[in-house]
Parts: sequence; C-alpha cells; structure tokens
Amino acid sequence: MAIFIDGNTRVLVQGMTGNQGSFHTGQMLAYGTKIIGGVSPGKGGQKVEGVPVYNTVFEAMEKETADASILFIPAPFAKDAAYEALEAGVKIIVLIPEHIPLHDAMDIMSFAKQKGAVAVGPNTFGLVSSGSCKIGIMPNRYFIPGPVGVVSRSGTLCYEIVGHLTENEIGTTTVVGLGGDRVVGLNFIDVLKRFEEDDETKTIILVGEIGGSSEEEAAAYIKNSISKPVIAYLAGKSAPPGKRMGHAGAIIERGRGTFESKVDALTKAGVKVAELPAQVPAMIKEVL
Amino acid sequence: MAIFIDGNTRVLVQGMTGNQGSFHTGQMLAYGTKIIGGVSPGKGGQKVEGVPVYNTVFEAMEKETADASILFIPAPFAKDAAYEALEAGVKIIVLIPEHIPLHDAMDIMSFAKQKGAVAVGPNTFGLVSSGSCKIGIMPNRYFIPGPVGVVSRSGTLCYEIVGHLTENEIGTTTVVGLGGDRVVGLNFIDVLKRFEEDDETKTIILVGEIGGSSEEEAAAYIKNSISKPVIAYLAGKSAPPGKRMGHAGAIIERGRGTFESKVDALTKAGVKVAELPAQVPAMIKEVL
Amino acid sequence: MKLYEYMGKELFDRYGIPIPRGKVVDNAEEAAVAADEIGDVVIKSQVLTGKRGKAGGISFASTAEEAKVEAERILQMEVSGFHVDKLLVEEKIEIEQEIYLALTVDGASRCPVILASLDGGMDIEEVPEERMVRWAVDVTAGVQPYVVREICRRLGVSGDLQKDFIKLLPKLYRLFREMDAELAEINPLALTPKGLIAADAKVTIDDDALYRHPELPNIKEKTDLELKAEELDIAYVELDGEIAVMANGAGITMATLDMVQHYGGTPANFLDFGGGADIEKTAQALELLLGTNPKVLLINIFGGITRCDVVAEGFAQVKEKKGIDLPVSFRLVGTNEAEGVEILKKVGIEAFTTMDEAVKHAVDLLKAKGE
Amino acid sequence: MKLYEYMGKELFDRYGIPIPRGKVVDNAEEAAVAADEIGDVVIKSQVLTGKRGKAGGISFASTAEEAKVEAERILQMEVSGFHVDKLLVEEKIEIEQEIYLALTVDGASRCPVILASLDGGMDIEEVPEERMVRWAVDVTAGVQPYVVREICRRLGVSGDLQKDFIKLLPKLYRLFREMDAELAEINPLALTPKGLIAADAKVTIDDDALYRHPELPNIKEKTDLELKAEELDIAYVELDGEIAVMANGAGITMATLDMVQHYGGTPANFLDFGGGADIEKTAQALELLLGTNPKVLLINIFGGITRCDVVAEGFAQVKEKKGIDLPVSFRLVGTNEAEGVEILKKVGIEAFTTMDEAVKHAVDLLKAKGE
Repeated sequence: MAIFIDGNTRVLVQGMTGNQGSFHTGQMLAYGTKIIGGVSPGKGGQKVEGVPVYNTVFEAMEKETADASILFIPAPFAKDAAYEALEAGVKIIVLIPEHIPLHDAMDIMSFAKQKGAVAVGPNTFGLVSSGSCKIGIMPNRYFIPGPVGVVSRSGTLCYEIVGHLTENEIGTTTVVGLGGDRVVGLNFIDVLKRFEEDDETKTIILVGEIGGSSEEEAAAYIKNSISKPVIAYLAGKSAPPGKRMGHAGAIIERGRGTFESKVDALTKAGVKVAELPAQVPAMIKEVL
Repeated sequence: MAIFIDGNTRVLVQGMTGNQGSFHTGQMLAYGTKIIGGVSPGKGGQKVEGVPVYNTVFEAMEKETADASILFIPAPFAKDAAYEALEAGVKIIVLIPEHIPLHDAMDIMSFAKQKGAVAVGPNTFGLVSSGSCKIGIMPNRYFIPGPVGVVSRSGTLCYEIVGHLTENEIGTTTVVGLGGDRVVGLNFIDVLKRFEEDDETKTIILVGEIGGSSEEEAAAYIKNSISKPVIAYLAGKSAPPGKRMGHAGAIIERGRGTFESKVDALTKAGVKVAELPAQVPAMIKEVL
Repeated sequence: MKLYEYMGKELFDRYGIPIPRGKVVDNAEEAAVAADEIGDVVIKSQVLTGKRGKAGGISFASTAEEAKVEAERILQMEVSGFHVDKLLVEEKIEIEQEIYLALTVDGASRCPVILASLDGGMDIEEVPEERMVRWAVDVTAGVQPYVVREICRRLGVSGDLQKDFIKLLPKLYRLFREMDAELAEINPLALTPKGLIAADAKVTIDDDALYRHPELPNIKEKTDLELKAEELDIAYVELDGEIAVMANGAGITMATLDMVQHYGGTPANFLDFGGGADIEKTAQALELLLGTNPKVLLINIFGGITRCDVVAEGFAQVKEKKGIDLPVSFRLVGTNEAEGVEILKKVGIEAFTTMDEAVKHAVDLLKAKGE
Repeated sequence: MKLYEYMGKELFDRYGIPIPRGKVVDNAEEAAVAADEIGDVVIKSQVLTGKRGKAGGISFASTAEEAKVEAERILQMEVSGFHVDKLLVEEKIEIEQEIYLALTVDGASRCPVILASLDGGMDIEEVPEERMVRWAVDVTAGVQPYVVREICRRLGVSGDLQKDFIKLLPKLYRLFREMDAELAEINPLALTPKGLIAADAKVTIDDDALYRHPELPNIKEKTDLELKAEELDIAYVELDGEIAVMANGAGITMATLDMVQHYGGTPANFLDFGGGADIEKTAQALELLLGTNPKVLLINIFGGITRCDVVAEGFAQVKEKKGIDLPVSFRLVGTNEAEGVEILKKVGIEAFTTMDEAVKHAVDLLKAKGE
C-alpha cells in the first residue's frame, strides 16, 4: 500500500515537451511511473521518451483515463492547465511550478474542491510512493520502499532527511511535498490522515518550517487523531523575524508561526522534534 | 416514505415577513410542515405565526440546523438569498419566485452543485410529501397520502391532475414541481430516479409541456431505468410554433421540443400519455 | 429582447470582437454618404427576423449612387412582416470561410453552451450533428484558453485560426454573461485575410434581466395588445380562433387550449394571468380580452394562491360596470371556491366545477352562435 | 510589493471606496498650497512602515503656514529607517469610530479572508479574538450582500452603517481580487457623519502577479544586493553574522543556517539559489555573496534537479577567473555527484558528503580565522 498514488496510477505530464517536462518524464519512467501520455498544445503527435504527446488533456483522456497529472507549465499559464486537467476529470494534480500568482492558486484550490480532486503544490517537488510511482522531481535513488511516511513543506530539506533514512536503510511508504507557497492544496492534516489509515505506514516524519500555522494545526490533529508515532524536524530556528503582512498577518497567525510556537505545539502533541536532520534516523529506529 | 422531504424535514422560510412569505408560512404550518425559522434581513426578533424570524440564514442555523429552505424573495435578490442558504449549509432550496434572471439561475445551479445541494425551481410551486411536509405554495387540501409520485413542469395544471386523483381517492407520495423556467435545478430524471427507489411510490405521473427536451430525455431514462408504470400528460398540443432562439435553439433541440416528438418518445418508452387531464385517474387505477 | 444586428455589433465592438467598418442610416442619402466613405459596401435591412437575404433585404453597392438606389428600395420593403426603418451600410469583406459560433443557454445542462461549426452560413440548421461542436461551460471556470483549444481540436482548427479563436471566444463569453444574453450568435463569423470578423450579430437579452441594463433601448416586437399585457405582467399571445381563453398558470392555460381544440373549438388567444391575481388585475385581464371581440369567453380557474372569490369579484365588477354581452363559460374551483361561486351567481353566471364541462360548454356556446 | 498609502488610496478611489480629499506633495510649498485649498489638514509621511504616527510622521495643520512648517519637518525625518520623500496632505475628517477592515489570504483555508472589527486603530493586534470577525470567502460566490449582512450581524452592526458596509466591502473585495493583492487593509476605516471613509490604506500586491499589472510603479524597499538577487531570481536576505551560506532550496537553506548557529557560528546571509541552476546562475550567486565580504563561505548542495557537476563547474569558474581567497566549506551530494566532486578537487576543494561535517568545518574555519 501507499497513499494517494501507487503502481496502478496512470499519469499525464502537462508540458511534456519542455526542458523540465521531458527530463522528468525520463526520470519518472526510470523510476517506474506509469506515464500514459503528455500534453503540449500544438505538439500533439510527437513522442517524448516513447510516450505519446497530445494537444489537450481531453484528447489524452479519450485514449486512456489518467488518474493524475503533473504540471511543468510556466506559472502564468498554470491555472489554465490545472483547470483543464480538473475539468477533464483528473483527480490528482501535481503543481510543480513556483511563482504561481496567489489568486490563481486560490482559484485552482476552489476548482479542485468543486471537482472532488486533490491538488498537490504549487511549488512542490511532488509525491512518491516508494518503489512504485513517482510524480515529482525528487532524485530517484533516495526513495526506497519501507515503513515510514514523510510529509514536508520543503523540497531539498526533505531529500536531506530521506537521504539520512536511506543511508540507514530505512525506506518510505509515500513521501509527499506539500509545496512552499502560502496557498497549497494539501496540508499536513490531509496527509497525516491518509498515513494513519495506511497499514504499511508504521511511523510518520513531518518536515516543517517557520511561518504560517499549519504545523500548529497539525499538532492539534495529531493529538486527537493520530495513533502512530510522529517525528518532526523544523527549519528556521535561527531565522530573523520575517516581514509581516500588515496587521492582518498577525491577526491571522495570533502568535503562531514562530519556531518556538511550532515546537511547543508539536511537543505537547507527543511529537518528538529533532534538532538536526541527521538525528532523525535514530529517532525513527527507536519507535519502529 | 416519500422523496426529498418528509415529516422530519426542518424548514426555513426566507422572506418570511413579506406578504407571500407570511401567508404561506401559515399554510405550510397548517399542512404540518416543521418550520423552524424565518429569515428577513432587518426583521430579526419578530415572529410570524409564532415562528421566530432571524436576520440571516447563518443566525437561524446557529439555533437549529435547517434541512431545507423556501424562498419568497423578489427575483433581483433571489440569487443572493439562495447563495446564503447554500453557503450556510442548507441542502434543499426551493425557489418560488419567477423572473429570476437566467444567468442568476445558472449561477445558483452551479453553486448548489458545488455545495452538494438540491435546488427546486425557480418558478416552481415547490414540493410536497403528502400528509407530512409541504414546502411550496400548492393548495393544501388536494395533497393526501397515497401511492402515486407526481412530477410536473407546471403548477396549476399539476393541481388540476392531482385534483382529479383526489376526487377519485387516489393519494400521492410526493409531488414535485420542477419549475417553469428554462434553467431549473431538478429535471424529470432526477425525480424519476428517486421515485424508482422509493418503496411507497407504486406508479408515477409525469406532467410535461412543449418546449425544451426534458420530456424526451425523461423518456430515454424511463426506458432504461424505470420499472414502475408511468402515466404522462402533456400540455401544448394546440400551441402554435413558439419563438425560436436564433439558430442555436434549433441546433440544441434538434427537432425535439414539439408535442409530437414528446408523445412519440414517451410512448416508445412504454409511457401511456393521457389526452385529457380527467383521463389520468382511470389510467392510474388500471396500473395500480 | 432581441437586438437589431447593428446593436449586437455595437456590443461586439465594445467587447473587442472584430466587426466590419459600417454605419447605421435611416435614409437613402445617408446610405450614399456612408458608401462614399467606405467603398464597396453591403446594405443590410435592420429587422428582427432571419431570412432577410432570401427576402431581398440585403444588397451590395460599389458606388454612392448604387447605394442610394438600393437603400431606397430596401427602405420600402417589408421583411417577414417587419417594416425596415434602418439600414446597416458596411464594408464588403472578403470571406474565405463562413464559421458558426454561438453562446446560448442549455436547459438540460443548466449552463451556457458554446456551439461552433466550420460550416457556418445560411443552412446552419442542416449541419449534421458531428460537424457541430458543443461545449457546456462550467460557469465557475468560464471560458479559459483550454476550453478554446479543446473546441478548436474538435473543429480541426489549429495555427493562426486557433489563436484568433482564443482571443475571440472569451470576449463573446464575457459579453454573454455580463450583458445577460440568452443568445449571442455570430453567423457567419467570417474568416478573412485579416482574421476573424463578425459578419452578423444575433444577440437576445434575457427579459428578466433587462433591469440590470438600463442603457439598452426598449425594442418592441409585439402587438399593442401584447404590449399592454406585458405591462400588466400577463402572458398573452394572439391566436386566430374564436373562443377567448383566460386561465391562471401557463400549463393549465395550454391544457385549456388543447381541450378547446379537442372538443372542436378554436382558441382566440392564450391568456395566463398568473398566480395570486387581485381584483384589479383580474378586471384588467378581462378587459384586455374583451377588447379583442371574441365570440365566446372561457374562464378556467383552479385556485391555489389565486383566490376564487377575488377572480369572481373582478369578473362581477367588469360585468356590472362595462357589461359583458358575449356568452361565458366559467370554471371555478379551489381556494375560497364557495364564496366565488356565490358572487358569480349574483351576476347570473353558473360556474362549472370541472374543466371538461366548462370547455365543452364553451364549444357548445360557440356552435350555438354559429347556427 | 507594498504600495504607499497614497497609491493604495488611488486604488480605493478607482474602485469607489470613499477616501478623504487630499493631495500628494514632495515639498513644503506644495503642502502649503494643498492646505490652503483643503482647510484643516493632516499631513502624513509616505513610508512603507507602520508606527509612523508614534514616530512623529503624522501631523495636523489648520493654515498654509502651519502646513509648510510641518511638511518641512517631516520631509527631513527618517521613519523606522525609511527616508520620507512624499507627503499626503488630506482633509482632516471627523471620526466617530475607528473600524478595522482587511482582506488577506488565509493559507489554512486556501481562500481570501475578511477581517473586521469595530475596535480599529493603532492597537488592532491587541483586539481580543471575539471582537474580530473573520470570514473565509468562497471565491466562486465572492462577496455577495449576504456575506456582508452576516459579517455585520456578527459585528453587531445594523441600519445605515450596514448599508454602507454592503456598498463598501464588495468593492474592496473586487480590488483585492482584480489587483492580485495579498493584503488590502483599511485601518482605520473611519465612521464619520458622512459615512465610512478609508482614513488609511495598506495594499500589498502579490509579487508573482505583478506582470499582470504593468500600470503599477516599481516600488523598491530592498538593499542593492537584495535587488540584484531578485533580478537573478535568487532568494537573498542579509543577516549580520560571519559565515556566508549558499544552498539550494528554502528549507535546506534555513536548516543550514540553523545548523551554523547550532555549532556556534553566525550566518551572514540567507541565499537560496533554487533548484535547477545552471553554471551562470551558480557563478552569479557566488559573486553576489563574495561581494559582501564574509569571513567563511559555506556551500550546501543536495542535488535533485540541481546537478552537482553544474554547481561545481560554476564554482570552479569563479575561483579560477576571479579568485576566491576566503576559506570554503563545500558539501556536495546528489545528481552527478562524482563528476562534481572531481571538478572541485581540481580547484583544490575537498567536498564533504554530509551537511553536518560541512557546517562543523565552516564553524571551525571561522574560529581558526578568529584566533
């Protein structure tokens, strides 16, 4: 098992013929991902790594229904592409691009909800169910099957931690990148819930950072609804106070958002918080 | 049983303090409908027929969750009121007003779908589960419990037919008015499906009229999915050809929409079509 | 409310949809001046009906003199019963292909629908289903570029024409939504060497939303009686039979007409004075009807919100004040039925309780009159 | 991008939100002229920071002469480190109550959120939770009148003030959406005898959407280095420590800073040159960093999309062409690691494979330098 995606997940690549799109199509295929088609308007009929390219998502879906789509689309056009996938019936969209306008992101999230779909990202490395399906841009070799579920707000830091696990021969069920933007489709709670339900996931790693209140919300959720052990690492302990969004930001955060507030909330929820990334594998071994 | 609503359905009346609103609050209460509150902005704190009036739907829902709301709201403000009910979590809204702008109706239908709610109307007499719950403006005395499900596009004509049933001591499970506008929330198929699933409904009356293609669509659905006997009456046999909506109307209807097309489609689906309203009771008796 | 072609094109222009250069005129001299300015022109009668081409209401001219002659001719025409008051004098455009593009409302899917075909032009209704692309628009998404790309793919359109579509279609959709249109149809949408140009415009505004568009003119395409009825918020359509029919509710009114025909009569009109009428409205509806000099009057009331006593009182007042000297067949049941029947009795009318009886009686009255 | 108060108010005005009469000036003479025209005025320094009132950056004047004196004084000020270039000279309004109203984005609910309180003014952050109404806006519904009615109910507002809110809030929402704002805050929204007036304006536009608003000016509130970094699409923040840090990815960069501190060092900056950098971008990021004269350079690369050989090559080129004469601690793992390590070796750098080692080494290098 795994969450969200597995070896049967049929994947579309939107923006397949671009540099990023074609490179990562190759990488995902190499990982074993079942890519059934690519979409690049005006490039229909081409092939990338042997995979057929279509002009529209609807055209691709006429040939074979896709379960998920990954978007390598420049930020200004990402909303259009995301809507296309959602209206065509794709139920998981993975939004790789950064710099998607905030209001576009809100629109995408609203439309995804309306269509009963899951949006991952934007500004995410994607997600991978280790050993069976990678829909993202993370380096293939660190993601080996095992009992740990990982959910992270940041990319490279997540690789760093999963890299430490791999060195210690600890594998992962699914690794989910929430994305680094202010408005993202999945939050910690959505993913924690799935890990709790997933039999193969024995323990969970939460990789967070300062800003926003999603770690605090996750802590409250863990306290009430998660029975599996959770280990956390949080970046930003040394960061200077960030720029505030007028008073409104402060009103919304209400004192949450700082490193201390997050560590405090998670600790109170029974989560062990690592001080350094390298400490995580030992902490995992303790609870496994 | 019955469909959509029953004796447990808690009903709000939006626009309760107006002429229509207060009159029909009395009528519905007299029928036995469980009205838990009314909403009239600026009139909060008043009572109508002993029922408390609130300023907003949210305020009403704080006191007691409503399952359904009926709107006696002038057409220009109906969209706002409908959205309010939908966002506040009401799952059945009954849109009595006529002359709601078409684009407002489309917006309401889209929003209702998004919220997983059912919109009845606009320009409907509402619906009634005989003997237990009336959410509408139909005269109380004709709607007595019995085994017949009725679904109608028009109001008075439906009363006429139900009146004939009542004279013949044939009662109804639920009578649903779809509404006379071009864009309405429920269509024949939605209601037929429910009647098919409802154990108490033994036979179904469909009251249609010329224009649009919903009777033809209903016919196709009946053929494939309805096992209970269906009797139909259609108005408009003698009507002159109506005004066309440019070519687009013709393209959409594709020859459907006429009296002949509807009778033909229904007959082929095994539906018996009455020539006069007064013939309906005898036809029902035959199949009951 | 249907808009004249030139008004539709004004809207197109406001929303950035390309239209031919042109001028609206109401006399031949102005037409000549316009032609002089523009060059080769097409002169189009501005009437609210199709088939003007076949009726001779569209003509071409290359000189001011020709334009004047043609304009004079067309201004004297009637096209399908409509008198021609205005002409649109437009540059003649070079059409490589006639495309059909429309936005309208699809009741079945409860949303706007785009209709598009590469086989535009006069015989669009004959275009086979598979040559006509339909797209139901999700109003929360609107018409984003992906929608247009997909429509283009289904049409088999790509390249520059697709780019033109991506520019044009969202504009037409915006117009359709913002102007509360029931229909925004371009036929033909002309593919010219300069790109897409709307060679015609059929725009219908939702009557129920006209209050949101006070800038629009009030265009009348109704008879005086129909206008009077509209004022009274009564649904009224003139027919050419002999029995005047008055009922409450569209469905039952239609059913009453059907029954009149079923029993061998002919209805003179369709009059639905709706639900919840008061005495005055009843009286006004009645007077409207009497003004048409029918042979027999048939009233069919099933009182729900409509109260029988109120309708009866309205009838009695008209009968007493103005007199009703034609035969009347009256059916009256429902809310406050007893009171209503009593009122009618006082003015000498015996009400029926069933529609069947009342209609049969009306037809009998008509036959009696004929003999 | 934060807008100056006067720019925010220009937007308010464009969207129909009432603002005080006023004029933007950049010298004392113009301030005097404005005061002469307007009467009793308030003179407000235009700086991109709060607390200007407490810092003396806001003043009142009743005559042109007073206005001139005050304007001169304020134009010489620095408010929280910002120099005052412009003043807004506005009519002094009669404030009966200070209301707080803002639209911003709520990450948790992934949608716009309205914040409203009747306890507006300077201490808004101290207002207790129950005195602050929050409303998450469903973007498909927008801010319809019912939303405002419900917010008013929760605020305890009715009557004329509610009517004013029903007019104002949908306009603020439209501005917020159409202008791609991250924040549109009015504090105070002044209740005056003439109704609601926006006495201040804090509007921040989403940087990622600035390309959609070419009409907006480019407002700089960054140091030259930060601007240069922005040009290169590099996330760069100056800090006041000694070890320059360069990493790929915001999370790992933060974690590197944390680790530097953990092992007793102090970071000189935050520099995240993102994923997938090419040789040139690597070199540019490096040059930027070297320009700040740090004591030790710490590079932490975990290659995913970023290729180790590319980063190493960028580093090698800078080292060979321009020279890097400070101590360097380099961690390099991931995609094409072997090739990268080889390239570094050639320019005399022995790369670490773990972040821990590299950070510890960097701190050791710093300590060695101090001794």
